[in-house]
Amino acid sequence: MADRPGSSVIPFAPTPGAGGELPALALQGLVIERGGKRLLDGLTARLPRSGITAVMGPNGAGKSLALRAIMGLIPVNSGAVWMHPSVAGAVALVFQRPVLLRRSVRANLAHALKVFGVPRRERPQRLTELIRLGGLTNLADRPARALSGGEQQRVAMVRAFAAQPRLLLLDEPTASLDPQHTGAIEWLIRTAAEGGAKVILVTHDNGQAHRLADDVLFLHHGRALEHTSRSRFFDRPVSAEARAYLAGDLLL
Amino acid sequence: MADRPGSSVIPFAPTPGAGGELPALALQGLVIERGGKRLLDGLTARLPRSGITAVMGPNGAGKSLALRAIMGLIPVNSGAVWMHPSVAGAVALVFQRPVLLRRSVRANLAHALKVFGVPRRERPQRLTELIRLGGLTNLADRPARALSGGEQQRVAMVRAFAAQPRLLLLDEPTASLDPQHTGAIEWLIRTAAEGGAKVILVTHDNGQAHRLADDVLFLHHGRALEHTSRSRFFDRPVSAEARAYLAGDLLL
Amino acid sequence: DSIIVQSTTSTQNSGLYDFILPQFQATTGIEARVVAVGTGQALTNAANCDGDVVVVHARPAEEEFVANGYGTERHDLMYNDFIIVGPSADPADVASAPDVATALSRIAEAEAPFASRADNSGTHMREMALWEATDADPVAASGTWYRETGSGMGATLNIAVGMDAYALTDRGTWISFENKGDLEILFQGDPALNNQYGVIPVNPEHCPNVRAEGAQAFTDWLLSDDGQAAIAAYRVQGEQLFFPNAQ
Amino acid sequence: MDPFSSAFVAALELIASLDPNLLEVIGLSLRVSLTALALACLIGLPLGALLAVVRFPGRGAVVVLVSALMGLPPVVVGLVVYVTFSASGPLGPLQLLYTPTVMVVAQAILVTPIVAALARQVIADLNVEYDETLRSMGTSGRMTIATLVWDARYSLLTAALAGLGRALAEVGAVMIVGGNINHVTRMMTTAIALETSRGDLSMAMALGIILIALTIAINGAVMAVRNGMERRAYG
Amino acid sequence: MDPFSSAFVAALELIASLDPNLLEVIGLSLRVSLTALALACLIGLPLGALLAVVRFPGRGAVVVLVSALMGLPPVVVGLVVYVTFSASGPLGPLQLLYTPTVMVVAQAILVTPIVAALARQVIADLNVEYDETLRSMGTSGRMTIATLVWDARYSLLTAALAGLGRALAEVGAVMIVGGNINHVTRMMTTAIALETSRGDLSMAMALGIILIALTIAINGAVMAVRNGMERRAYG
Ligand SMILES: Nc1ncnc2c1ncn2[C@@H]1O[C@H](COP(=O)(O)OP(=O)(O)OP(=O)(O)O)[C@@H](O)[C@H]1O
Ligand SMILES: Nc1ncnc2c1ncn2[C@@H]1O[C@H](COP(=O)(O)OP(=O)(O)OP(=O)(O)O)[C@@H](O)[C@H]1O
Ligand SMILES: [Mg+2]
Ligand SMILES: [Mg+2]
Repeated sequence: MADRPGSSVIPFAPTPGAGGELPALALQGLVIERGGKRLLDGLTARLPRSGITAVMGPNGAGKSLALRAIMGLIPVNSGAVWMHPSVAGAVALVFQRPVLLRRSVRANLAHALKVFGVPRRERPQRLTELIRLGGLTNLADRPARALSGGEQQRVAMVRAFAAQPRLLLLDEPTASLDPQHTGAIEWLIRTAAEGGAKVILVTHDNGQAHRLADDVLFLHHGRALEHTSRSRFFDRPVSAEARAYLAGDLLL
Repeated sequence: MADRPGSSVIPFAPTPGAGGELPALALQGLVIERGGKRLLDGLTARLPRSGITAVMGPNGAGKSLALRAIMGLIPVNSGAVWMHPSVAGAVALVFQRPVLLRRSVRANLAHALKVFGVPRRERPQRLTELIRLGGLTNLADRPARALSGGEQQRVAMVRAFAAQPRLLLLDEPTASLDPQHTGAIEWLIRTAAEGGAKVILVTHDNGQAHRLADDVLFLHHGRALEHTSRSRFFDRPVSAEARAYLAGDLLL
Repeated sequence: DSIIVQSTTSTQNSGLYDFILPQFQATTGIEARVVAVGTGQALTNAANCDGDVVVVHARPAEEEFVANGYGTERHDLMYNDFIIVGPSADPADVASAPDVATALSRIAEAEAPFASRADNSGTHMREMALWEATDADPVAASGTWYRETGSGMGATLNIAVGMDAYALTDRGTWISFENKGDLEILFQGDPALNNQYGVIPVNPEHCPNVRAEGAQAFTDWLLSDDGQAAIAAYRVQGEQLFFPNAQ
Repeated sequence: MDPFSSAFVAALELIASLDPNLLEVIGLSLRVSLTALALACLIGLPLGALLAVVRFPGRGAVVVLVSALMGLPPVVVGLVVYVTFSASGPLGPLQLLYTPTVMVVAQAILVTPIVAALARQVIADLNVEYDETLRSMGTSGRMTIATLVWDARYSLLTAALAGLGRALAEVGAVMIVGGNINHVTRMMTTAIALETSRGDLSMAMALGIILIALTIAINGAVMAVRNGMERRAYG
Repeated sequence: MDPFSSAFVAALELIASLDPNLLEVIGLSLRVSLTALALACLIGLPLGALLAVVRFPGRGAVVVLVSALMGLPPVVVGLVVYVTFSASGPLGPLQLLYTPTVMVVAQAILVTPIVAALARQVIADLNVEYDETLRSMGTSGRMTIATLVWDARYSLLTAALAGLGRALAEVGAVMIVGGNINHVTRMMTTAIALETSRGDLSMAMALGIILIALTIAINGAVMAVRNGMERRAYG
């Protein structure tokens, strides 16, 4: 509670990039320390106004932390987050390990619609739409927490869509999905991006990044080591760490 | 509590298979119903004595339920589970969404060693070994539940190894791992199988099944539709459902 | 060496024991531990052998206690008197009543609030005996003007203060009571209001565990000139609370 | 016959006789304690949720205070309420002293911190899981509290039952503010205290047995309803 | 001066004077209630964990019973303990009536169901998460309970504090079994009851204020230690 997403944004003015365009999101030297360890270590990045940005990097690189810092869910020790006015206030995050309420699938989605301020009379129709979108028709009246791993992930995904977000933060949204549902969710993500929403997609699936991403932000030990177009990242990575990551070497 | 794994095994005698070999595990018409739905619908299978069996199938097919039924964690409405005497009592399960105790990584593993009855003086050495095995050296003193998704999955994985299991049930153990750690964990799995442990591996990753599996059990709507060697499964699937699954079509 | 005294509350609440027991201990070396409860509970506890000596004020009950073989012998110890307290406005005009029966009758007629302990304590038993001598049937009016508090003397007085009610109380409790509020003594002096305290050692034949020697020493000391003088010397706000009358 | 058996026999006789006095006393006990509990939940559940969820300066101190007030001595609460509602007190003009209403007030004061402190813990434990999800959705404070209270409702029942137990068993406060007046403010516990001071221990224990039986019946009914609902919800 | 201010002044004076009588009474209160709480935790925590974890026939009934016994009336407990330890009762030969020991027994009886019922809820809630993991590891019953109690320890503190509150505030039971004997079994609450019946309401409230202050101090200390430990553990 307390801080709404975006409310902890510290106003710093990012300089316009190429073509005078302001970024969708700018991170300025984010530092998060816990127990004497620097978990985010001066993370700086400017994410383009539109399209899908893949965030990649080894386990523990700080990908999930960065998303939570962007949402204002965890206090940062220093640094700032800036959001483009067109996205601030319409941000949704799908967690790596989604938490569903102790209610039916339908009630979870209805709750989200209510929280997101959808007028009462529009809700039934939106609800039906969301259920269809997630392929949840047969599951709608099940207790949400009794669903299978992949089913829960789909519920969390469409719950985020209930907010009609302009900035969508997705933390490995297809990690437990079967290939069919992965395809369906990737279609949803692409559609959202084509509809103008900015998408930030954390993934370990190189194939997925290949299929979806416009640009790739590579994190390592809490820093952005590389931020470049998809094709450049996969074909000609600059940093030794990214090369090693893509080569599948252990980076411990 | 109450039932130890394997204790709910209903004695039915599986007939020896080809070459007179008894299976590692036999499932006989497992049925699980909840809220009027058949979640497992007469699941029958005989898993060979050794090697790695991949369990595949769409979200909600019943893969995780089957593993939990094998462990005796959930009551079945009918059917029976038989385990080869050489594995019964040495079974470990890594859950799809592992639950770590509210303690440090080290304390989690120490707790497991204690639970598994490792003599007190052997524990320090085994502990060091497990920490190394999971690549957890730098994380050993962190609170386990503050770890990243992939780090938690690795802790859960080596925790299962603390039991020195003869039958290892793995539910999407690399779903949130980066490619490097996926490689490391796959190496662990292969080593365990080569050491004589029977491995049952639920995965949505066709590549992983290709790399690791000896045979593939394909589940759909709570039934085993296909059980065959890896190469046959990927090259010449028999059932329409498996063909559709591999083709990436939606099966809703 | 110690003994347990099962006692009525008025003697404890008035501070009498705090005054005389140190003298008793100095003389005999025995520590007297006082459990102050209602007369009914005191006698029950003692009958259960959970006390060595009893100090109460309900003669019929005391005699029955001895007759049942629970106590060895009952002795008159001291007395004071009961009084009727009530709101200073005195709506039932109790103050001018010639005797206690009239006083109570006026309260009943005026249906003025009256707080009764209704707990089978010595005070309550006396109150019932006094009502007997009138035409009123207060218990039938219970819940209206007649309020059966089912509480100890102090609690009942607190209630009387809270609801501007009349109440019958012993003088010792009243003098030492600190929450008098608007209440004052409205009627006193009728011989029927005499309040006699007795002391009874518990019978060792009934209760083998009883510390009979200590109990006897306590009884003897209370009845002795020293004990009687100590009781007479106890004052609150200059007033004597208890009048020794051991035979 | 030993005292326990005679108390049991007395309890059975009392129940069998359907003594109207007994029914009156039971009725008042239930009415006062359930009303007090309802009030306590109305205040305590949101308060507990608030303390679990909202960070504000001095929150730690309030948590300690509420937790400590679980140990409010009934007699002290009784006295404070007595002084407040007595004719010479600030609320004297309401003339509520020695009425069931003021007994409800006293018990609500006693029970509210219990409900609030226990609810805080239950909801804080649930919020460890829900916190980031609800915050990421931009859930309002009011909605956060409503969501947590609703999803923790089965666990919160235990907090409410603890409060009910305290209210039904409590004697010190209602004795002082109610006065244990026969037919007006006599409850089970004050009746038990009275029988005790009269030395009628069997009767006191008999009433105690009836009160405990009543409490068990209420708890059993609540648990049965709860289990039924939980089963339906998680079918 | 109104009664509240005069009570406050009296409380301050009492504290300032460091009255040895007062210290004695406070000491006994702490000694009896903390010992009773320790006993109650020793029995109640494992019992609560057992009820949360182990399925056995009649478990539902036991859960209802324990939950209902949170509402044990102190006076009834006092009576039952009195009858048991009375010279004519089964444990009379121990000669413990009117000693602090028997007061501990009475309070432990009162507090154990509170600790057990609240612990059951806390541990059941945690076990929803831990159950399958622990069972899949073949964890023994004893180890399961130890694991759950340890991992729920911060939440269980609230259960213990609820029990402590009840013990420190309780008067009905200790009055009957302890007898409120000056210098022997007089505790804070029985002293308050005595001052109340003497009509010295200021003194009663002053003692009440001191008792509440004491309870707040204990709760504050416990919470401070707990927060410190929690911070160190999750640093
Ligand atoms: N509250 C915390 N206290 C201590 N360490 C933490 C905390 N939260 C996260 N960490 C650590 O910060 C690092 C980054 O965590 P994060 O979850 O962002 O990783 P990630 O890049 O998302 O990894 P994965 O691919 O495994 O999900 C990890 O090493 C993790 O252990
Ligand atoms: N306790 C339960 N009550 C009701 N339905 C349940 C329960 N547990 C599981 N299910 C349902 O049973 C089906 C099979 O679940 P299971 O977790 O085994 O799927 P899975 O094959 O592991 O899928 P995934 O690939 O998503 O992990 C799902 O549709 C799920 O919703
Ligand atoms: Mg992550
Ligand atoms: Mg699964």
